This record gives sequence, C-alpha cells and structure tokens, in this order.
Amino acid sequence: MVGLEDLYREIILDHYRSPRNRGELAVPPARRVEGFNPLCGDEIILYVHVDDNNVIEDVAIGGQGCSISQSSASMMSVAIKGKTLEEARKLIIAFKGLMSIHETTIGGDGRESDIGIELDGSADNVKLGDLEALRGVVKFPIRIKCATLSWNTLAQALVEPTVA
Amino acid sequence: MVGLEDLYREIILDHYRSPRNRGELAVPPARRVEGFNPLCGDEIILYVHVDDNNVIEDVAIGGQGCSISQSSASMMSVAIKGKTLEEARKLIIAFKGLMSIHETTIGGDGRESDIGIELDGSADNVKLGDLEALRGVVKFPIRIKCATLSWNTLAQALVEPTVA
Amino acid sequence: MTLPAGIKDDFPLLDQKFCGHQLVYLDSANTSQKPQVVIDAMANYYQTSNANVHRGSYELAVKATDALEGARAKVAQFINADSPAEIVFTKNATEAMNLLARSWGQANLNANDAVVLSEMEHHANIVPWHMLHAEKGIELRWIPVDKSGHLDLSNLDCLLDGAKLLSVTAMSNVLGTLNPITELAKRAHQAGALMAIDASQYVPHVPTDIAALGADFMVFTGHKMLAPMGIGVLWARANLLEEMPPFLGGGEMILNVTKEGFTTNEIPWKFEAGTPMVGEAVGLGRAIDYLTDLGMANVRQHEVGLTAYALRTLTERYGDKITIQGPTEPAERGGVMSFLYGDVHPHDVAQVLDQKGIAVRAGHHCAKPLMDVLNLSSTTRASLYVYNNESDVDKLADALATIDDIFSF
Amino acid sequence: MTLPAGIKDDFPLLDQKFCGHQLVYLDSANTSQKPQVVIDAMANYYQTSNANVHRGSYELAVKATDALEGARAKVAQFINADSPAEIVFTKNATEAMNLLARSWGQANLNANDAVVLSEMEHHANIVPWHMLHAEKGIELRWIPVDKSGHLDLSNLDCLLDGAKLLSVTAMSNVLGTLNPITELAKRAHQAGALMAIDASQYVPHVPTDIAALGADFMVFTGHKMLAPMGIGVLWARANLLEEMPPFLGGGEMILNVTKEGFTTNEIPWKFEAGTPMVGEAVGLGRAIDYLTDLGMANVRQHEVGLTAYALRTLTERYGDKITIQGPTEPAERGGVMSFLYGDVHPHDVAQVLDQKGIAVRAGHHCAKPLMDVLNLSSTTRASLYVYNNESDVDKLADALATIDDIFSF
Ligand SMILES: Cc1ncc(COP(=O)(O)O)c(C=O)c1O
Ligand SMILES: Cc1ncc(COP(=O)(O)O)c(C=O)c1O
Repeated sequence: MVGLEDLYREIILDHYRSPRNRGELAVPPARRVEGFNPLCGDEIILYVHVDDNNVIEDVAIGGQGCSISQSSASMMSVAIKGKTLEEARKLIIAFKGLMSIHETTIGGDGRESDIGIELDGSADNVKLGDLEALRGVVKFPIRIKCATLSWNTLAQALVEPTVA
Repeated sequence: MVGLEDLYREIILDHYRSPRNRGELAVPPARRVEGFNPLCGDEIILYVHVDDNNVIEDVAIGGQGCSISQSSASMMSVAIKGKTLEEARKLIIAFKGLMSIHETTIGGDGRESDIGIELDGSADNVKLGDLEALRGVVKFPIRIKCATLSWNTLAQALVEPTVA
Repeated sequence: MTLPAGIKDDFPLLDQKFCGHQLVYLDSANTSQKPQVVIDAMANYYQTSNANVHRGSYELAVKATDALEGARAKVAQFINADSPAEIVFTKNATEAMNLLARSWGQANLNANDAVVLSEMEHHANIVPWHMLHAEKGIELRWIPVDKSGHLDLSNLDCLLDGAKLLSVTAMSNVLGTLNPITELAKRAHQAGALMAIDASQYVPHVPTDIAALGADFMVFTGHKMLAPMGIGVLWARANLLEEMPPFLGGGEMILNVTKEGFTTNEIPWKFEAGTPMVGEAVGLGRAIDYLTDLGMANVRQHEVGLTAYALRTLTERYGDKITIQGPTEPAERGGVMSFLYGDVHPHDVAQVLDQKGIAVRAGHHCAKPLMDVLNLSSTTRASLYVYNNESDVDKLADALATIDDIFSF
Repeated sequence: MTLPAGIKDDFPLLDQKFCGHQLVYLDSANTSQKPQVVIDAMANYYQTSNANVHRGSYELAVKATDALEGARAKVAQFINADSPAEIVFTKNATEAMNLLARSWGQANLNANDAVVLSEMEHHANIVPWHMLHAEKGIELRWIPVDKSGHLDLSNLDCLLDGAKLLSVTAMSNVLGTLNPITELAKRAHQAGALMAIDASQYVPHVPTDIAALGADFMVFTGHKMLAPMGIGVLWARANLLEEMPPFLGGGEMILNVTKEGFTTNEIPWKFEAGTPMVGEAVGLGRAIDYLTDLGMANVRQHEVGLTAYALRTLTERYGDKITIQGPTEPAERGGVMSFLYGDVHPHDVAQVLDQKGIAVRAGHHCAKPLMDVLNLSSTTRASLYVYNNESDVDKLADALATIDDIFSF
C-alpha cells in the first residue's frame, strides 16, 4: 500500500517549510521565466543568472503552490546553483526521467508543454542527491505535475535566447 | 398480437391498387397544396376546388408514397367530394382523433406541423365510413404519419386564404 | 431523517475501500455517483431496446424512439416545462450553453450588445461569451460578488441598461450561494433583456419549477443528478427555440436536404444533429424517477440539514483554522463547501484526505474569475448529495486533524 | 468461417423474439448492437471508477482519468494514429464533422473558397458545409455518382482546382461503395487541398490505417462499431489540430480564464469542453478490444463473404423483381444493401419484414441528395455486421416472398 510517507518525506517538508533561494534577481543580468499549473493554480517565478562561462551563478524562486511544487523548486535551486548549463540540462533530463512514468497519460487542464529536450540515456549517471526524495511522487500520478513544474520552467529558461 | 391484417385491410389495398380521383385540376379555380413526409419521402399533391357555396366540388390527388399514405389520400378524396367546408373540417377532426394516439410522441424527421384545428368533441358523431378501416394503423405508430399526411395537407388547403 | 436510511446501498460505487478506508465521496458538485437502478436501466436499454431513433419502421426502432422521447417527457415534467418540445438534449451543460451562445447569440447579438454575467460563473457560462466577444465584439458585464459570497445587486439596473441577456448561475459551484433567480429574471425582463440560468448545480438539488423561476433559458447536466455522463439539457421557451437558427448540422435536424441547401426539422429535433445518446437519456429518465421517488423537497431538506451540520461541526472543531467560503446560513446555500485549512495548500489537504478514503476536490473549480475576486488560487471543496450523511461529515472532520501531523510547523 | 461460431451469443439483444419470430437484426449501418462485455464495461465503470476527470487529486479521479485516456489511446492505436493527442472525443460523427467545419473551416475558408463533396454523402457531411456556405459564402462542388454506384472521377482535377478541402465518405451508407480514399487523398494534396473522410461506415468494418489512407481529417462514430451511443471521434493530424481555433468553450478546454478572455488547453483537450462522456469512452475502448480480438481483417472477410452470399441469394431467388443498388462486386463494397422490391413501397417492404422479426430500414438514409440522383424517394436497406450469418440472409430472402401475398396485383 502506498502511504503518505512516500510522498511527504522529511526532506521535502523541510524544503517546503524553509524554502532555499527564495526571492528575486535583477533582470538583466538574470532571466525571469514563469511557470503555471492551471489544474491547481500553482505558479513559479524563476530567476536564473547565467554568467559568461555558462555557469549558473545565481537562482531565485518566487510564486506559490503546494508542498510538492514548492519543495521541488527549492531543491532544484540548490541543485543547479553553481552548475554549468550542460550540467543543469543533464539534471533536468535525469529528474524528468525519474518522473516520467505516467506523466503523459494524465492530461486535461494543465498538461505541461513538451520541454523540447530529448529524454535519452545521456543523463543516466547524473547524481540527483536529495532530489531522489521526490521519487515517491510517481506513486501519486496527479502530483507529478507539481514536482515537474519548476523543472519545466527551468528548461524553458535555458532554451530561451540569452537576454542581452 | 398485432398482425399485418390489422394494417393492410382489403379496402385499404383496394384504394392503393386503384386510387380514386387521381390526377390534377386546373389552378384556379382549384387550389393546389403539397404535403411531404421527409421520413419516408412520401409526397402528396392535393387539388381542391371549392365552389361559391363552400362546397368541395372536385378533388384530385397526385404524388407518390406507401400503401397507407396513398390509400388514405384516395379514401379521403372520396369522403370529402361534394361535402361542405364545414363537413370536411369535421371529417379532418374526426380522422385526426382516430389517429391521435401516439402521434405526438414519435417525432424526429417528419413530425407533421400542428394543423391549427382544435381536436375537440365537436366531431364525435361524424361518420367515417370506409375510413374506419385505417383504425388499425394506430397499432403501428410509425405509420400514423403515413395515414395523416393527406389530411394534414387538406387542413392546410382549407385554412389558406381563398385563391382569387 | 428525510431520506431513506439505507440509501447509500443504492449506490454500488460507494461500497468500496481506498487505501484501507471506506470511501467517503464528497465531490458530487463535480460529478454524482449513480444508483444501481440507473446503471441497470442503461444496460437494459442496450440489452432489449437499442436501435437508432426516428428512422426505423421496425418494432425495435419504435421502442428506442419511445425510450428517447419518454425520457424527454420526464425531463420536461421534472422542471415543469410547458412541453417536451422545449427540451433539447446535448452532451453536457457546457454544450447546452454553447448552443445558446452560438444559435441565439449569433442571431440576436451584434457588436457592443451587452451580456451580463456574474463573477461567480463557471467557465461554461463565461468562455462561450468570450468567444462571441472575440467574434462579434459583444460586451460582457459582470455582477460583482460581495464578501459574504452573495451577488452585489446594488448596480444591477446600471448593468442591465441596454443589455440583451442576463446569464447567471442558480447556485455557485464554489460558494454554494443560491442566487435570487426569480428577482433577477424580473429585473432582466424589465430592462428588456432575456434571462438564462446555469442550473447545473441547482436542478440536482432543489425542486425546480421553471415557470416560477421565470427564466427564458436554462441549462443543466445529467451526470450531476445521478444520471450518466454524456447528456445535458437546454430548456428554452418554445417560441424562442422556434426562432433560433440551427446549431450543428447533419441528420435528424433536417426536413429536407438538396445540393443547394437544407430546411430544418421542428423543435426540439432541429437542435439535435446526428444520432442522439439514447442510452444516456434512458439513464437520465431513470435518475429523474429515482429523485422523484425520494422527493426533491426531501432532497433539499436533507441537504440543508446536512450542510448545517457540516458548517457547525467544522467550525466547532477547527475554529479560525478553517475558513469556509460562501453564505453562512444553510437556507441560503447548497451543500457545496469550499474551504481553506490554515495555510496548507488545498492540493495537500485533498491529498491527505484521499489517504483516508475521503474524496474532495482541490483547485479552481472551473471558476477562475471568481478565484481572482476571492484572491485565491485554489480551495478544497467538499460537496454533499443524497447519499451523504452525518457520519461522512464526521469522517471529514476527523481526517482534517491528521493534516497537522504532517504540516504543522 | 472467419468469426467464432457462437458470436451471436455475445449480443444479448439479438436473443429476442418480435411478433413470435426470432429477431434478425439487419440495420447495423444505422446502429450496431452491443456485446455484453461492452455493456458490462460501462456498468463496471459506473460501479467502480466513476469520477470527473482531470480535476480531482483523489484515487477515484485518477482511475476515471486513466479510463478516459486509456480509451483514447486504444482509439489511436486502432486507426494507427501517431498519438492519442490526435483523438478528439465528440458525441457522434456529426458533431465531429461540425467541429471540423466550424473550427478548421472558420479559420481557413473564406467566401468563394471551394469544398468538394460527393453526391453520396450522408447529411452529416453536407449540412455543416451548407451552413458555412450560408455564413461565409463558400462554394460546394460535387463529385458525381455513376450508374454503377461508384464516384465518377473523370472531372476530379477540375473539381479540385483551387479547392481547399475534399471531404468524402470512405464507404457509402446507401450503396455500400468503398471509395478510393488513398487515391483521392493524393489528388487532393496535389491540388493543394486537404482531405477529410467520413469513416462512419468504414472504421467499424474495414481495418483502418490512417497513415496509409493519407487523409488529414477523419470522423467516425462509436455506436456503429459495437460501442454505446453518445461518443464519436474526430481524428486530425496534430499540427492541424494545434492550429485550429477552439470549437465549444467551457471547462476542460481552457488553460486560463479571466474576465477579459481565455487561453486554450493543449490538444486534444482544447476541443473537449465540459465533462466528457467517460462511461461511453470506456464502452468504446472495450468495443475496440472486442473487434481487435476478432481481428478486423476477419471482420472484413466475414462481411465480404456474407455480402456475396446475400447478393447471390437475393438475385437468384427474385431475379429482376429485386434491384440492389451499388457495386455488384463484393470486394468493392461493404455489407450495406439498399434495394427495391418490385414497385412495393420500401415502407411497406420494411413493414412486412418487421412482422417476420426482420429489422431493416426504409427511407432516404440521411442521404437525400443521393436519392435525388438515383431518382428514388426511398429504399429498403439491409446491412450486415459481425453477428449476422447466412441464416439471417436466408430469413430475409424467405420473408420477402410473403410480400407478394399482400401486394401482388
Ligand atoms: C456515412 C455516415 N456518416 C455520418 C453518420 C452520422 O453518424 P452519427 O449519427 O453517429 O453522427 C452516419 C450514420 O448515421 C453515416 O452512415
Ligand atoms: C455551475 C456549473 N455550470 C456548468 C458546469 C458544466 O457542466 P458540464 O461539465 O457537465 O458541462 C458545471 C460543472 O462542471 C457547474 O458546476
């Protein structure tokens, strides 16, 4: 039987209670992208500042939402800060891989857009670290969108042309 | 059990085989009205010549259709020829009364229009004569429209303003 | 007790366990469960009477046609319509509202003509009008919602000035508010406008007399009133239907078709293109019989009582921690209770309840403009129907306590 | 024998007597009967999984959503579509064709743009285009039908010249003719037009590979393929659906709604406003499983064989007295046989057959322009499906003899 403890792991609740990297960044040099889950009204405002060496120098998160979407965003911000774009992309792929079961079959109000990144094997040995705690979400298919909201928003931020 | 003999009575088949008053009349002095049952494509062209004394001096029937619609039209032509408008109206009411069971509940393609004549008791002692043979039609609800087609067309002819 | 004690047993789906807990279904404003008699009526239709309607001369086709038209007559009687010819079957309330907007709207609305809605409408009574706005430039005006969850009618005359249509929900699917339809219809008519009501949340719960309500159009949906999905209703006064142009084109709705054009059938068939959902109509007819046997006055009384119990129980146990939207007086509302629990996100509240077998809905309830007015992104919503009882409410109240185990900090 | 011997037993309705005679159902082109497994699947859905879809976070809502989307995936696979996102559920084929005409047509057709139809179309593929003609002044052109019941393509290039869309039935519901869709699609594309097919009579009877057919749009209807009434399908290439404006407005089809406007959801949900018919989708999915188990190639083979038998039997027994419309070669047609019996009116023919328990349809079969071309006001039509066998054909042939008892003169 699937229990709530699979979903609400301690580390997830910790990020929900005390979100990391909350706030705003100056735009530019940062980019600002919004993500939206119309099913539950969750909303994320993501600021990413990529420096000239293609390193994510800073990240900030705004918006509001449920425990899963908020903690996923918080954990993501920690995971990508200081990483290169290349590494961040691999993380996206690895995380989406973790969440990939079921996602496309739920549909209806709020299926996220195709993120435009191939889910191939190239991210197989990426270490997800704390993010592994979100693995339990796949047992609650309807919540997968909550967990992937920030990641889809990040993917969008990284494919957009660099703001001058 | 309802059998075909209730529907296809000998007198009905006789009128179908040898339709009375088939043909056309000169318009004017006669009026020409068309009736149409889109369900089965049956069609009647009715010519009625009413003289100055409000007597139906002549009737003619054109068109084509199934045994029931054709024989009903033929029997009607016999019944109304030589009758006053008043008598013809009473006949319509009496015949519609005979057929009234079910008619409005069938619907769909081809429900006839409201004939604009009240179905009251005023025609209770009108003699239908041979037309009684059509009584069996009510046991075959879908055929009621076939039987009433010519009568609705007649009703229409009689409510229309006199053609000069 | 106004409804039979064993009523839950009529609904096979409710006799299920989820996650080890007996299901407590509190999402009837979303869709209702079906009594076995309705499920059986549909199965029986397909086993004994299935045929295409209005087309065949054989016995089976007559049975199917009678099944469809019999259901139509039941619907007409249930809402006290003048005639079955005023009942148009659609696939749901949404299609019915689109039919109204497309057909009546196309024929009667021009650029800058105003349609008055309220801020508490379901998207079904908003988006079709937005589409007409985009196409024809009609103007939309909005009756505001006040803090108590009622319509603020202080500016109504002004809003209705020159308007062609007032289209308002009879009962809010978020706040539970029952709106003063009779008064609204009167004032719409005084202003020269017609009145449409979205009765999707009303017809299933409140005895409905369309003549007394005084509206010109009404839409509702089968699946919220114990009937299957896939069937909805547009009721309109016959003279309005007569004048409206057709909506969808095809078989059934025509009188004649040539290569040059077509003529339309009589009402209501003029608006029912293609093969209708006879099985669903039979299900709807049976659901109406079931509700009539219960007595709609009893249904309403049951829900008022249970809503009162729920409002009292939740407030007593959770005080300020729980905020229930909409009117506080049970007589002014239906059994739809949207609430916030502390600052726990509604999605998390619903998730925890689900683990206790309690089915509630979290989200915007297809009423985003209202959510904007309430300044909320979502709520948790528990909604009641004939099969719910005080024990269901108690279980909801108990389960809410476990939220703190996870989210209190 | 390509289909199981006991197949009739799967269909409870067929086990009935009318007027003392075992029912012989020969009206499947009108609507098909349902196997018990389909009836059970729907009942089971309502007993175990019923909830509104895409909206609830609870377990039951997930089950219902999976039921709907699972059915969509089955439909996609059944016709070899690229993705379930290309499958839009409607209430019937007629609504699907109206969706195409309204949405794609409104966005892509202007005054004097030509749409090419054929003279053998069902009203569902005529009236929506007449409505666009009336609204926007599009031009309709007609591919003629020749004496053998085939499309006369000698003028096709001319008809397609400058046309925007070719919309043709894959199989005539009156003549049984199978049209050369792959060729038509190619020639439409060469002329710069898109190709739509009305596959209402095709998908139920012939293995369908939409990629091989090469069309851009296809509509069909559940109730003619062993599934319940109340569900139909529009298939379209994803890129076309993406570009098409919405059809009906309401819940489900939106991404966001404000008082100022709305944005649309992704395909296919963009086109599915309001609560969908989940029970019917489940029924359709189960019907597809049933047909897949039979094997669509076997279904087609069975029908070709039985049609050959019927054409032979009727002609041998009644010679010139019976006139069967459409292609004489079984491989070029489906099991739809419209006929005239002497000069007895089709309504009378059907009536006599009904008294022998034989259900056939008499009328214009919603194809009045074709009837005009054939210079007929109606025909009697017997149509075959998986549950029919040679004995049914024999009973039809025997019963026809009794017509003379009444009408020979
Ligand atoms: C060829 C054809 N197209 C369209 C339809 C319409 O199907 P429906 O009535 O289910 O919309 C039919 C059947 O009636 C048909 O035979
Ligand atoms: C007030 C209201 N109107 C309209 C609808 C739409 O009903 P349906 O989805 O059956 O079309 C609903 C339910 O979803 C509702 O609550």
